[in-house]
Amino acid sequence: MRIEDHPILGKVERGRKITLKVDGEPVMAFEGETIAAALIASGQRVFRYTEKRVEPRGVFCALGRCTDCVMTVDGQPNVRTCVTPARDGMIIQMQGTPDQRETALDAGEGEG
Amino acid sequence: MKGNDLVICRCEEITRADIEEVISQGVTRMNEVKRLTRAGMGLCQGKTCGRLVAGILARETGQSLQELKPSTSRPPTRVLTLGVLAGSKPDND
Amino acid sequence: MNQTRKKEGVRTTGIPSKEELEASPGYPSYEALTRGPIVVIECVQDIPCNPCESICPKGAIRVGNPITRLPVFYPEECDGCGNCIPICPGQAIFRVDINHAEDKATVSFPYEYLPLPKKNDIVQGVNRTGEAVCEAEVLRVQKPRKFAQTTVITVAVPKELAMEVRSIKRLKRME
Amino acid sequence: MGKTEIAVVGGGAAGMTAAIESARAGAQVTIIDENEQPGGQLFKQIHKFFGSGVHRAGTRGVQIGRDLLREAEEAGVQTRLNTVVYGIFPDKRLGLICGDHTEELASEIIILATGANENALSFPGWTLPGVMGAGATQTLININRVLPGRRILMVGAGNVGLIVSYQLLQAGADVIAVIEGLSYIGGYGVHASKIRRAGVPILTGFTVLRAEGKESVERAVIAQVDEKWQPISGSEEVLEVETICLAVGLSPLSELAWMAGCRFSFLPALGGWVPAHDENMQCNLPGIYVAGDLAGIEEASTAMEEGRLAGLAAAESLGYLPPEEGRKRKEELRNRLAALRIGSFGEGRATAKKKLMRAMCEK
Repeated sequence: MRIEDHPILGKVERGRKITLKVDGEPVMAFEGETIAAALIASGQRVFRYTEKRVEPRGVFCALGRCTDCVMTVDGQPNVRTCVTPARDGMIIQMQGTPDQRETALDAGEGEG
Repeated sequence: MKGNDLVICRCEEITRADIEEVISQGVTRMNEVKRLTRAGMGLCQGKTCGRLVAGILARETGQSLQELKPSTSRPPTRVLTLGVLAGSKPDND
Repeated sequence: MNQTRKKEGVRTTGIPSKEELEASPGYPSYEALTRGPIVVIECVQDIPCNPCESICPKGAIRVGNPITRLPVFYPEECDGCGNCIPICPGQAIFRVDINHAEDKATVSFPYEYLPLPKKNDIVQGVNRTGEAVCEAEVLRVQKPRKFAQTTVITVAVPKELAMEVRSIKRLKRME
Repeated sequence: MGKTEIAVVGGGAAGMTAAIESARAGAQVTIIDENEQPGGQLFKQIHKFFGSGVHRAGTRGVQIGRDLLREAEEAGVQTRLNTVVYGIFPDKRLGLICGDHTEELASEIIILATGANENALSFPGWTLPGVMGAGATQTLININRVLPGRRILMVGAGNVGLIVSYQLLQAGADVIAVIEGLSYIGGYGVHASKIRRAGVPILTGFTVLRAEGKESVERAVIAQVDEKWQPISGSEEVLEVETICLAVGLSPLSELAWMAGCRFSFLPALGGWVPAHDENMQCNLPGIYVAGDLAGIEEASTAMEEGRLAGLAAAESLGYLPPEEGRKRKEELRNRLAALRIGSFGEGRATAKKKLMRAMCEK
């Protein structure tokens, strides 16, 4: 949900429209806004799942401190999406999803 | 969800029960809680849970918050990747 | 949601009580209200703040030293410019004219939401708890540039609600 | 290794004003800020500030932020953005992370203006997406221009909770309620009146019991608390909200000050552990100054005056100000600070600040 007009800040000025690829799906974003802002605007609330308890997490501090919103961006894990500007064509993946874990687990069992 | 299953350190997923357990073993200082449970050792370096841990420690041990100095701050204040450290003397070639 | 415990006053409800308002030197007496349009200052706490005093070209609002003193209003000095309404960071200054028409009074208040109502719109007047208490006709929508996006809206309301209506129900955003 | 006369860590309200004053006096000043833009939290403060003319009362924080950026540029302040100070070492050397490498910056004086961190509140479901800091919400709505949810529960009725609630309404959200564990509203009554007028209930003596939802917040369960902060059974209420904002106070962001070896005092009125400082904002370690929320949680207006004081005192100690002028201007700034620390909302902070200064003399 984007805030287009604002009683104090006026109409928003945004960069050009770009496309991110988030877990395989295209997500529209504006150049210069943070990855987290684009994801929230697209309705996404879960940004990752935790390692031990496999619990969902989302944006918590929005300042780059708490690291709850980290995702894998262009292959680099643990990128703080709340302070990282979106760029056209970025490939963004959620970390620790239940699916990924099952796959990892299956692979592990296969080896054992 | 029971109170003691409550996550306190969001990064390392350390629960209230984990913290209470080390306190029951005689821990009284913030540094010890951190070292023994890993609460505050995650990516955020205790910025979110530090005060919550201090609150639990104070309640469980009867200390005042004033007696509980935060766990020792050491560099780096942010998580550094080894790549960044390796790049500490940027070469120009 | 019911507030089960009986509470009064700005510290517990967020709304100044009648006693707090009447004890405040910027809040006019009934007699002063009947004399004509008047500024109503609903500032009841000792906050360090005095832009109302600085902005008034006539010296009709005085805070003095220290700046935590409550503003005192001198109606005889006021020329009705209304600059104090949008400058107040607490949005606690209003203007009331109970002699607007036989059965109508006007209330002017600061407003910082979108969309803005338009002149002649019929909207709902709300009291200090946000409850809609009457229909209100929008008489003026002023957006003075120097007050950085704070609009001052003037509505006509039933005379008996002149000291109750303090804003209007927010209008639905068109999206 | 880079060099500067005065290194200012943090480019928010306090850091910017400190840098401006030092640079205007003639010192070589470098601000180091971890963000893409300087200004700290000022750009999300879209409300009008309190105080008097000298504190720029009646002006919105965002406008003050723009003005400070311009003043800093005019004064010749160097600004290093996207740069994290990861450590503070002997001889006033700072360890910096700039992108993909680290660097050291040597300075004669360090002014720490690292600001604050939002306090958390833990309850079942508090890790669910949709629970976030009030400051986080403010960043999302006023900087990023996105709404984290339509229906909001605000936890905490201090100034931050009240102001962010108002700003959520301005952004087009509905604040279902503001709840406050204390039996009274801690923030300014006028901020509370604004949102009450907009139809937002403020429930004092209430806490959040839990957040519920499968993958993210779908509802909150709140309850009344007794004098011992224990929930009163039977008082539970379910609120259909998708976002829960935590406005339960701030703490000084003090890691670098601890690392430097500053002496600290525990003062709840100033947000917890605060580095002791003298009336020039200098710590027990010569050449290390603090200002703003790090030196005690207050308002942005106090942070700016403290920044100016620290910047001026730092420049003076390097010989950039004639003693008489320095004394006069510092006195003026101290008076401006004192004016913001009076009345029932300010006295506690004024007393705590005095204790902090006394702590400088203790062995």
